[in-house]
Order: sequence, then C-alpha cells, then structure tokens
Amino acid sequence: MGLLSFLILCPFAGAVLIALTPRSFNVLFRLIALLTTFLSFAAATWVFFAFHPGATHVQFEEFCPWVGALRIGWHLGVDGLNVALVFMAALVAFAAACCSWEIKERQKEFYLLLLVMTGGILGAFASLDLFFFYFFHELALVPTFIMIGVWGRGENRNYATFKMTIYLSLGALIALIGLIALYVAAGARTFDIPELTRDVAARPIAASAQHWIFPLLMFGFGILVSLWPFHTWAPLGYGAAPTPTAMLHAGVLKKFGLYGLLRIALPLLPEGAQRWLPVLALLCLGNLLYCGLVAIRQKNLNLLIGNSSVAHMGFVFLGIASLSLVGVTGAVVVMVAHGLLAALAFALSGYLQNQLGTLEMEQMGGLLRKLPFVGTLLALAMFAGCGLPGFANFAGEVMVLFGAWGGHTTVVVLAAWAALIVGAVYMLRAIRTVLHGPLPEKWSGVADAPHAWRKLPFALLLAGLLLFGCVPRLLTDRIQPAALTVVRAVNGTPAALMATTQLPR
Amino acid sequence: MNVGLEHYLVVSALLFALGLLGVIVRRNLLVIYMSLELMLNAANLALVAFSRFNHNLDGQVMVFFIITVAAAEVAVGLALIVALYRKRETAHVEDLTTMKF
Amino acid sequence: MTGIFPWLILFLPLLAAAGITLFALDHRAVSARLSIGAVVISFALSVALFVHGTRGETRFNWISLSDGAASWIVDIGLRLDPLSLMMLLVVTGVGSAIHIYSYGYMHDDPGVGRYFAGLSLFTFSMLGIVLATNFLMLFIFWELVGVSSWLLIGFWFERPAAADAAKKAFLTNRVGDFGFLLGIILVWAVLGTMDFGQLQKMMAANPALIGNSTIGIAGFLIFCGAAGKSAQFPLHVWLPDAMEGPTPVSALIHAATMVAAGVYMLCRVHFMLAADALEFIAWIGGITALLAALMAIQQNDIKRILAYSTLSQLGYMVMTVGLSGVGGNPSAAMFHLTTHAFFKALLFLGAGSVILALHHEQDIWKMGGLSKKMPVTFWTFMIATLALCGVPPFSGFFSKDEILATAQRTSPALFALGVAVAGLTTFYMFRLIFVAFTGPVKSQLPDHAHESPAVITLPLVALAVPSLLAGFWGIDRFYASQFGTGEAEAATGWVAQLTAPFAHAPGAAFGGLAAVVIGFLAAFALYWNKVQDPLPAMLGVVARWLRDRFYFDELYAKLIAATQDALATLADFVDRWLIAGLFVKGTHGSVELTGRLLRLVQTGNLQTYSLMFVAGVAVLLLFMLIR
Amino acid sequence: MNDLLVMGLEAAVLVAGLAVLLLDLWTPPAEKRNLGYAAAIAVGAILLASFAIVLPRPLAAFGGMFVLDEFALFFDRFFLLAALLVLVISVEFADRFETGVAEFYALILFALAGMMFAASANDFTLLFVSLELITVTFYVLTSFQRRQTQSLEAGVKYLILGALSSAFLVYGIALIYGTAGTMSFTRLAEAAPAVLDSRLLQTGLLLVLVGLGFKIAVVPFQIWAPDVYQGAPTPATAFLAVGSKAAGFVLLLRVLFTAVPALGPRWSRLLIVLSAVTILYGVLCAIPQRNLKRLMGYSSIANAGFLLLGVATLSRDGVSAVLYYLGGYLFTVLGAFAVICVALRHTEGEDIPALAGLHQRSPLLAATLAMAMVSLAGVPPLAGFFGKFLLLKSALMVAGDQPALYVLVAVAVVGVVISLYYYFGVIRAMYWPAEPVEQGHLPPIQLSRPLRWSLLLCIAGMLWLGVLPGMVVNLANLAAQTLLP
Repeated sequence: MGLLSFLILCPFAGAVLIALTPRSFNVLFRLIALLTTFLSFAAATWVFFAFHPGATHVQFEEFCPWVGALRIGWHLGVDGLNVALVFMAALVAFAAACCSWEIKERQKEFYLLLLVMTGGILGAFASLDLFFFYFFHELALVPTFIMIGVWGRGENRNYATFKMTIYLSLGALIALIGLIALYVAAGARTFDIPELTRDVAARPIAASAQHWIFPLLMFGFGILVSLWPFHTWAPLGYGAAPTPTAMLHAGVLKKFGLYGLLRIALPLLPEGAQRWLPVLALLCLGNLLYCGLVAIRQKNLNLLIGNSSVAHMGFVFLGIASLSLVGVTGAVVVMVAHGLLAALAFALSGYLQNQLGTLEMEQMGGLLRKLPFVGTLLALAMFAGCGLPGFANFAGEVMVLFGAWGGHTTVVVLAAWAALIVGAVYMLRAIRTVLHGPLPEKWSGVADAPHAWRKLPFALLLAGLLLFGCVPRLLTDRIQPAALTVVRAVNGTPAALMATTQLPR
Repeated sequence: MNVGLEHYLVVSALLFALGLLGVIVRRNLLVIYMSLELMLNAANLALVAFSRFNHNLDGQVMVFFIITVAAAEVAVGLALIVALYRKRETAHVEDLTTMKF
Repeated sequence: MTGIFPWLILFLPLLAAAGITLFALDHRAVSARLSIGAVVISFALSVALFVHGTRGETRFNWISLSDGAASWIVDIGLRLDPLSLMMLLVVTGVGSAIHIYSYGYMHDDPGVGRYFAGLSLFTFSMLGIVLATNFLMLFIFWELVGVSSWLLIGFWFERPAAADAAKKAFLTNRVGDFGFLLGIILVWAVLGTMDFGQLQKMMAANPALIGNSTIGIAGFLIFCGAAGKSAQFPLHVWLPDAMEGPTPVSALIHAATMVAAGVYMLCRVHFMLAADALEFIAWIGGITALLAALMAIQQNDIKRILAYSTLSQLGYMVMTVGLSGVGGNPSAAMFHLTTHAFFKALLFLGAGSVILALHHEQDIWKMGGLSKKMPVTFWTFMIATLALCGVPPFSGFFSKDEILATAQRTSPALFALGVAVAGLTTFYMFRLIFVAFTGPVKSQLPDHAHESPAVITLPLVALAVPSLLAGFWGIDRFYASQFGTGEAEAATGWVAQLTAPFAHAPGAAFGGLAAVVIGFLAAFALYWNKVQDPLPAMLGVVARWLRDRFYFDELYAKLIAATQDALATLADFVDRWLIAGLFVKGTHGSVELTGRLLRLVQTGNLQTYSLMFVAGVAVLLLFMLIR
Repeated sequence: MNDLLVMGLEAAVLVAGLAVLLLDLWTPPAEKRNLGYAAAIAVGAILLASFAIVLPRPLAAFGGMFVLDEFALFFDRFFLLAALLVLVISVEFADRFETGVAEFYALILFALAGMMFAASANDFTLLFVSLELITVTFYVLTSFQRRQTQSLEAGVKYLILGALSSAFLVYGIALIYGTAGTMSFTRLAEAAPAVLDSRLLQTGLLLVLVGLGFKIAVVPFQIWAPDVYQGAPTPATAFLAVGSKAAGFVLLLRVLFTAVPALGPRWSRLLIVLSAVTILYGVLCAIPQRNLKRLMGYSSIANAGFLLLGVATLSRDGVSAVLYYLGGYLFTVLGAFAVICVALRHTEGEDIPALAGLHQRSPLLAATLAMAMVSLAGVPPLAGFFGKFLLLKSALMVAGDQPALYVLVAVAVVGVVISLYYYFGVIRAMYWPAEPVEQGHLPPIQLSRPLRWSLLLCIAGMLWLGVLPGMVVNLANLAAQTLLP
C-alpha cells in the first residue's frame, strides 16, 4: 500500500475501529481519532517534504482498477497542485481532532463522523480519478451536515443545516453533471484524470461543448466555494457548526471546488475557460468587496469570520481567473494559507464560545488580559486575515494581485482595496471589540488554554501559517511546474504567462 | 348484411366506453366493479374478433386467460367489497376518503 | 560586504522578539536584556560596517516564478549604500538609547515583556525597510512596522483611547499602502522587475522612461505609501492620536524612525519620480508642514505638541524631496531626517521624563517651574528645542538651512512657507518651554516632581550630544555621495562650517534666523509667566479651529460614514434581505408552496382518481397520436 | 418436460408457496408465525440455486412465450432477494394479522412467482397473466388487515384502479394483436414497418404502457400509490414498492426493446416528459408529508421517475443503469420499510416526528433508516449515489442526439436537491428532533435476530453497491446486453 492510500485509509480504519468499540470506552474514541489523524498527518508531512519540487510529473502515484467496465480506477497521486493541499488537509484534520474537546455527548458518533470526513477530504484531494475525486468529496460532505445538525450550536442550526445541505448538494450535483458531461464530451471513455488530460491535449473537446460545460463546473464548484452570490450558506453554516467541523469544512473541504477548477475545468476545457473566466473575475469582486463589507457589519464573531472566509475565496477566484503563472500559483498558495487560517480562526472562536457561551462581540472586550495565549493568537489570525506579511496569506494574495493585474486591472484595484482596507477594517474592529478595551466584570472567570495539549492545535496551525509565510518557496517551488502546465494548457502559448510588459507611451 | 371486423370492433369499443363511463360516473363500488368487468369483456370481444379475422387462435387463447383471471379478480374483489361493507356499512366511493393528500 | 554582519543586524532584534514571546513574556529583566542587547549589538555592528565603509548587496531568493520569458522574483536582500548605512546608524543608535530609556520608563508596567517584544519587532521591521533591495521586500517590512506600531500604540489596550488610536493608525496607513502596493504592481507590470538596482540601471540607461506617463502614475501611487507612513496631509490624522502609546514608543516610532520611513523610501526611489510627481510631493509636504505647525500652536498636551511638530518637520522633509527635482539630490531631506531623529527623540524622551515625574500628567497648563526641579531634563530638552528651531550652531540649523536653501532655489512660494513654518516652530516650542518649564507652578503636581533616575537621564544626555553637534559631522555630504551629484567641497574647521550656510545661501540662512527670532519674541511676549493661554481670547474662532485640528477627524468620520459604512450597510441589507431573504427563502418558499398545492390533487376520492386516470390515458393518447 | 425445467425457479417458488399452505394445516397456531422463516429459507435456497444456472445462450419455453436469459435471471434474483427480505419483515408484522398468517406468506410467494414470470415474459399473454398474478395477490395483501379501515380502503382503491388499468392493458393487447396478428414479442419485432406505423398498434402499445405505468406508479397513473402505501400492511407496501415496481419495469423494458425496438425513438420524447413530470410530482408532493409511509409512497413515485430517466435514454447504458439503480433501491427501500415496520408499532401514529429518539431506542434501526434516507437522497458512499451517477451518465451519453434529455437531467438535479429536504427531515427527526424527547418515554426496542441480520444485510447491500459496484455493474451490463445486443 502506498503512502497516499495509507493516509487516506487511516482515518477510515479509525472510523471502523470506533464503530466496533463499545460505547462505554469514551476515552478510546478520542485516542483513536487522534492517533489516526496523526498518522495521516505524519504521512502527509513525509509526502510533502519528500515531494520533488520542480518536477512536472505526478509523484507518489498509485493505481488499481476499480470498476473495469467504466474505467474507474483507484488512482492516487500528488503534483504541485495538490501536494500542499493534502499536507494542509492532514494538518487541519489533526488539529481538528485535537480541538474536539468541546464535544461531550455522543462522542462515538462524533469521532466516527470526523474520521469519515477526514478520510473523504484527503481522498478528494489525492484522487486522480474523476469519479473518486467527486465521490470522496460527497463522502466528506454528509458527515458535515450531520455534525452540524447534531452537535451544532445556536438557535439557527436547523435552518443552517438545511440551507447548507441544499446549497452544497446543489453545487455538487451541478458539478457532477459538468463532470459527466465532460467525460462524455471528451470521448476517451475513461475517468482517469491524467489520461483524460493527455487525451484532451491531443484531441480537444469541441468548443461548443466547452462553452456550456465550463459554466456548469464553474458554478457548481463555485457554489461549493461560496462564490458570490451563492455564498449565504457559508457564514450561517459555520456559525452553527461545531468547531472541528467548521475547521475542516471552511479550512479544507471548501477548497475542493477551487482545486476542481484548477485540476479539471481549466486544463480540460481551455476554450470554456477563456470565455467564462472573465465572468469569474467579476464575480470574485462580489466575494472580496461585497462580503468584506458585509463582514464589517457583523455583530457575531463567528459570522464575521465566516464572511471573511467567504471574502478570502475571492482571491483564489481572481488568481484562477488571471490565467497567469503568478496568479495561479498565488491562488494555490492562498488556498493552503486560508485553509490553515480559517481552521485557526474557527478553532479560536470555538474556544471563546466555549469559555464565554456567546460570540456576540458587543458583550466582549478586554479579553487579551485574561487570555494572553488565545487572545494573541486570535490577533495574529486576524492580522493574517488582513494580509500581514509573514503569514502565508500575504504571499498568496500579493501574488494573485500581481498576476491578475495584466488582465483585470480594475478588478485588482478594487481587490487591493478590499484586501488592504476593508479586510483591515473588520479584522481590527474585531480585535478592538473582543480583545481590547476594558474587561467586563462577568468575564473575570475566563481561563486561558491551560496546558500544552490544548495549545497544540492552535500552535500547529499558526506554525504552518508562519512557515509558509516566511518561506513561501516551500510552496511556490512545488506549485510552479503544475501551475505552468495549467496555464499553458489554457493559454496555448507560453508567452502570456505574465502581465503585460508593454510600456504604453 | 355482411358482418365484418369493423362491426365487432365498434361494438367492442362501445362496450369499453360504456364500462369506462360506468367506472367514472357510478358511485357504488359494486356497480363500478361490474363496469370494469364490462370493459374486460369488451376486450374479449375484440380479441375473439381479431382472432377470427387474423386466422390464428392466439387471441382466443388469450380470452380464456382473461376470463380465468377475471374470475379470480371478481372473487377477490367481491370479498374485499363485502369486507369493506361489513366494516363501514357502505359501498359508496365517497365514503372511502380516510387517506388523502 | 562583511559577510554575516548585515544579516545579524537585521535578524538579532527578530530573534530577541521571538525569544521574548516564546520564553520570557513574564520575565521583566530577561526580556529587557534580550531586547536591549539585540539592538545594542546591532548598533555596534552598524558602526563597524560604517567605519569599514562597506558597500554592496547580498540576498537570498524568497519567491521566484519564471516561465523562461518573464519572471516574478522577490528577494530578501540587504543593500548597503550611504543612504542605508547612515539610516542604520540612526535607527540602531537612537533605538539603543530609547531601548535603555524604556527599561527605566516602563519599569513598573506588568506588560514589560510584551513591550520589549514589540520594540524588538519594530526594530527588526524598520531595519528591513532600511536595508531592502526591492519594492516588495520594502512593502513587507513596511507592513510589519505598521503592525508593530499598532502593537505599541495599543500597548495599554484596556484604555479605549489607546485601542482606538492603534486601530486608526493602522487603518490610515493601510489607505496609503493601498496606493503603494498598486504602484509597486504597476512598476513591475511595465518594467518587469522590482529590484531597486535593476530599476535604477534601467532608468539610467533610458532617461526617457522617467517622462513616461505610466511610470509617473506609479510614482504618485508610491508616494501614497510615503504619505501614509510619514503622516502627510491628508493622511496625517493618525499621528497625534498615536501619542496614546508609551512615550518611548512615541520617541522611537512616531518621531525618530518609522514616520521618517516615508521620506527614506522617497529618497530610495527618487530616481524614478517624475517632475509632476515631485512637484505634487513638494506641495503636499509644504501644506503638511504649515497645517501641522498651526495646529501645534493651540495644543496643550505636551506629547501632542511634539507630535504636531513631528508632522510639521516631516512635511519639511517631504517638501525637500519634492523640491530636489528630477535626477536631483534629496540629501537635504535625509540630513534633516537624521538630525530630527536625534532632537525629536530627545524631546519626546524629555517629555517622557516630565510625564513620569508628574505621574502621567501631560497637560502643560498643569506644569510650570520644572526647570529647577529637573535640571538635566530641562537642559537637554532645551538643547533639542534649539536644534528644532534651527538656532546655530545646533544640528537643526544646518539641516533646516539646507532645506530652505533648496526651496529658495526652486520655489519662492514654498520658501516663504518654509520660513513661516520655522517661525511657527519656534513659537510653539517656546510656548511649551515657557509654560511647562518656567514660570509659575500651575498645579500641585510639579511640587513633588524630582529629577528622573540615571537610566532615563543618560539616554537624554546621549541624545543631546548629536542634537548639538550633528551639524558638523558632514552627514549631508555623506548622504549626497549616494546621489552622485557634484557637491561643493565642504568647508573644514568649525567656524568655517558654521559660516558656510550664510555664505552659500544668505537669503535662506538669514530668513530662517529672522523667523526664529520673531517666533521667539512672540512666544516670550505671550507666554512668559502666564498661567492661562491668552491666544483663544485673541483669536476667537481661529484658535478653536487650530485646537480642534481644523476638524479633519470629524470630516473623515463623516466621510467614512457616508461612503464605506453606508456601502457596508447596503451590502449587509442586500445580503440579509435580498439574497438570503428574497432569493433563497423565496425559492424555498415557492417550492414548498407548490408541493402543498400539488398534493391537493390527491383527494382520497376513488372517483376522482379514476377520472384522473382516464384523463391521463386521454392525454397520453393525444400527446402521441395527434400531431 | 424440458419447458418445465426452464422455468424451474418459478416452479420451485410455486411449490414453496403451496407447501407453506399445506404446512399451515399441521402447524400449531403459536408457531404459524415462524412459517415465514421457513418460506424465507426456501426462497433463500432458490436464490442460491439461481446462481448455479449458467446460460451460454438464452433458453426459451412454451413456444418462445417464456425466455430465460441473463436479463430474466438478473430480475429473478432481484425478486427472490426482495421476497426473502419481505418475508423476514412479514414475520415481524405477523402478530398484527388476526388470522391467515400462513396465507400471507404464501401470497407473497405467489406474487413472487408472478414477478419471476414477468421477468421471463416474452409474449403478451404471459405478460398479462403474470401481471394479473401479481396484481390479484396484491389486492389481497394490501387489504390483509381486514379489521382496519385503512387497509381495506387501500385494498379497494388498489382493486378498482388496478382493474381499470388491467382493462386498458387488455384492450391494448387486443389492439396490438389485431394489428400485428401475433402475441409474441419476438414476432412483433419482425413485423413489417407498415404495421408498426399503424395508429391502432400504437394505441395498443400506449394502452399497454398505461397498464405498466400503473404498476410503476408513473404520472399520470401514480394516483393510487400514496394511499395504498399508507394503508397497506407495511410488508405488503415494501413488496409493492420494490417487487411490483420492478416487475413493471422489467415488462416495460421487454416490450420496449424486444417487442418494438424500432418504435423506441418515437417514444423517447414521451418517456422524457413522463420521467420529468413524475420526478417533480414525487418530490414536490413529498415536501409537506408528515406520514412516513405516505412519504415513502411519494418517494417511490419520484424514484419511478428517476428509473424512467434511464429507460428514456433508450440505450444499453441506460438499461444497465436502471438495473443497477433497482439493485440499490431494493436494499435501500426494504431496509427503510423494515425499520418502519418495527419502529411504527412502538410509536404513536405514523408521523415522522414520532421517530424522535429512535437512535436511543435502537441505534441499529436509526442507523439503517438514516442510511436508507442518505442512499435515497443519492449521496455517497451508498448505493443510491452510484445508481444516480450511472443514470445521469447514461442520459448525458446520448443527450447529444436527444437534447430534451438535458432538460430532463436538469429536472432530475432539481428533484434530487428538493428530495434532500425531506429525506434529511427524517434523519433530523430521529437524531435531533425539534422538541427533545424525555428519556423515560423511550423503552429500548428489541430486535429479533433474523431482523437484525436483515437490517445488516440491507446496510451491507447499500454499502456494497456504493463502494464496490464492480460486480453488480458487470451483472447489469450482462443483462442489458441480452436485451440490447
């Protein structure tokens, strides 16, 4: 069994183990979850650092036929596009397992679902087969819904669960139709992505077909990533989700749609991309600017983080729409960075919720005094969110802005405004109201994260953000060859990778 | 007068339409059931006529099956209607609306 | 290049910051030692590099993307040239003094560890700006000084005023950075590189480039960054509020170094600023200088007076950069930056000493007669004041004279403005001295005041030396060597140096001096031995406008409320009621309603059922057979 | 004699049915219930035996009236498995019948025989007879709770509408016979194009479609389904939902692809429209439903629409997808009805909120029902997902030639999304009810061992078809191949 199979199957094995363990062994569930996610994390770390940067071919490849009649196969592998995502996913999964302290009831079911979700996420990112790619994503979605429904919080959780379920299922189904249509149109009668890519490169799909399949994928995947105006499920859903679920979904699972665009839609449907990506570039403003403005008005910390998470997706969309090497590379960096950041932010807000029993910002204040560790991390997360250098988000966002300048100058101007100012407004406002100012009397009993175990998940996520923020080459060197392939596939000519170098007189 | 296939078919169609009308407009279950039997017999008539004019016996074989099945159906159906009558003291269709929407 | 030295200079403070954050947040002495040690060693190394006369660049690659034809490369590099070397000395030197001072000043605060971590982080970021080899690296550290400034302004975060001031400072800076980043992107988009060295070569090779309109726009945009960081009009509003931070922070960040970063950056990229942009810059600087000087006249908070003074002096510097002209020599701005760093830091530290002695009272109208109680503080403060006013032979005289001389050469209007500002400067500074240090005691507080301990006075004395003497050290010529224009050979000997300005540009020198004298006399007439400010009565509404800073804050608050907040409210409304409400709930509701209506078909009546069945058959037959 | 051998499976089932009736005479009343297990074992044995059958080529009997090919065999196994599970459910339900438990089992076996005959029917006579065998037994099964008004009412509604549809069917057969002069599918397929063009023949075929549409519960002949599903005894409902519907489909496929393959293209638009309308009707009406069995009735209408989507593609992939979907549907729906059967007798009323706290009373029941709902909703990793995937794929494969299929696919997607709403509503009612239930009111539900195994079998089946579809896909392909070479 290859390393990738191992890291995907580990959580599933854990889930089976939990299912077989009697309900009375409450501690064991947690241990199993921690152990299996840690094994996955370790394997993913190995994969990430053993990955040979600069190479264009797929590494750690595994193949095993599954449904021969349909040419669906268990095909795993990593290249520049997904190696960092797999690593990030495993890291967040481990952190999420660590953060599951707050779950006190029905632990067996919770950890089981958590592991299924983790396995699904890892599978979705490591699969190089169209069917499994989709299958694993859906597999990870179901536990999400159930976890929000059963362990969710707040008045709205029923409505939030339903809304999220309907939205995400609709998005997934539209994407599924797009994927099947793609399969049909490609004519190669295989679900194997590399094979399809090779085949399409030799015999492109008819332009007319590309023009209608691409929007299916774009909007289908877009709904999954909360593309404006299909975003309203996200803040609501994350507000209601239990912390580990919000971490995993907002951080990792959501990136599936973006990954799908890069892995499948762009290389296989270059002409569709050419026609539709300008639309995406405009819609991304809805995320960046509009959702940023909405975030300014939020009174609940979780809704604020949720809206900001929606806003950040705009960078990725813009990077993809830029169709430039810098932009696409930046988009992948933002995906990784935002994954870590969203997980961190939701973990911290979960901690606050646990301590305070509320996330209404008006009731908070001065918490930095009582929570030096958690408060500092929250402040750092907020700064990472508004693009402070030193965090991975900055590297990605700045690359996106640079990459998109040539094609979408106006959008970049507005996006920069959203990133530098609107983002800073709501993030600083959150810090100001939550951490700064006088401490209300009622919070005098609030306690900081007591020991290393509780601090570990936060520290890990922050460390990831800082590592990739300070040494972005760890990411960019790995991403570059794959991004170049994607961009070349769409642009045809290798020249148009950069912004314009023409000097207007 | 030479009786041709058309005549049989017209009669059969009339019988079928009559039965259908009965099913639609009558309220008593027994009458509805009789109308249904009428429709089956309309089909029987058509089959026999076709068999005669197609010069093979498949149609007539079919008629035997239909008669047999109809007998079984009537047996079950009448039993059912009687049971219902015993329970509800009515055989009118508009009284059978405990389950709707 | 002396190998590892520059890297050590840059990274030692970062290591100190990281070390304090991770291990010594609660250890007062350890954190102070780490932080002070780092900056002092950096200073020593800087001196070594300076003495050695090192020049050149060193770098490693941070991100590199290339497809063979074009590339996007960001290096983290260090560039040593006269500009950065002198600036290194200023940052680490003044920084060392202030770090040591802080140990005394912040001694009793429970958050000392956090304070020193922030200070070290700031030093690191500032050094990064100084040493940066390319635009994006500059921008990275630009943002980092912004956040360390936020951290330190908001050090007493439980005070709402401090927390708000920190937020305001960061956001106002971000507005400037918005332009800055776009400018950087534009530069890269048209020239394909962000490296200062390469850009300079490109410009030198093709002088026509500088007239290019796109590059002109880029210049304007880049200036936005400088305007934010150096608090130029109209982004000046954050700096006075930033005085909510601890006084040493005000001295280091908001007087000596960070706010000067804008000027430094303009000098760094001077080679690509076009004539239009330069003229614009000059006027912005001039307006800032005048407005700030006017506002300073009616402030009563000792630190705020100094803050407006800082604004005003920064305006001077920016104006000078603008006046230097395309391909010209902005070294006068850097010279003033340097001397200003010394004496303004000294002023702030002196003010801090007073504030400490008066138990955090900052209103000058509650002081008085401090000159006798705190002699060291008073005399060092006096030296700095004289330097700021530009009295010969204090350092400020030389630098201000160069500025006025430049203005006289190029723009009579700005020259007049500069002279006026010089007069105003003297006026408000001596107002401060007369009210706070001399004259009658105006409250009980000064009665118990006494001189501060050595850990505080020593840095004062240390800074007083360059404030007094820096004019004679040839700093201006050292800077000028950066810009390669043939300056006249400098005079040798103290007296010759002192008289040189009068010989070179007598109009500027005498004009400046006259303004100082007038300002002093006016201050003396109005404020000597006064217990109350006579000015409001004399000026009426004007005084109120001056005191209330021309209502810029209120105007901005309204403006933001009318634009961004209104947009946010609109977006929130659309999100809540249109998209989530009408669109989503509407769809959901209509689907459910359809379901509810449709199931009414299922009446439960057998007769309707058979009718529908038959109707179905009929429809089916019609559908298929009738065409 | 050879002919009888060919229909050995059917004969065995009939013998088993008669045996149950006979055994009833010697079985003490207390033990009669367990006759169901005996019947189930018999069915299981026949199912196992069916895997021993190797068909190098299709076998025919009674002059081609009856064929045994891979297609028929696939459905034989399908029906046997369905009956096996239904029998186990029936045993759970048996104490609700006052008398005639053994007859109930026997009737299930006879209906099973009818379905298996339908699977092999290659002639309109056999089509009619097998269909009537199913229908008439179901009249009895539906109204088996003679003291219950609802059961009787359901029986009468099914009887009248069933007889009505039979009448149309028979008249349709008469018209076909009259035009083509034959009852045999094979010979009809060889008929001259002129015959196929005749309006009379087409009317006849449409009337046959009416009869089959009734079985399938396709709009506009769906009207009986909710009432009958609600009123019938749960095991009968389960068998109706799986067996009767599948029998309708097997006959529809035979008629469409064996008897009148040339007419297919003309029918595709009709099938597409029917499929779309059926899907929408099913999902929309299900939204406000509170009665669980009635909800399943609407759900079964919607599923008929999805299945019809596969038929409407008129391609081998489509047929194969239909077979696969039915396979998953079997485990899913029988699992759901098994839970409904057991759970509803421990609750007050049949409304969905009555399921509150089911997971505390019996985790297995709740898990099975939850998985069934997830599978019905078409979400991985369960059978429903792969089935829907194959259906959509088959539709998109041929949509280039029949653009109306794109619309149908869009309708199907909308249908799936709407259906999530009520399927997840059931899950929600079990796991996180709107009003939390008190612990004390919820005694645990005891499950008999056979039922427990059946539930596990259903779960395993859903997972198997969802995660390892390879084998069943091959079987379905093989079966589809015999129909559409």
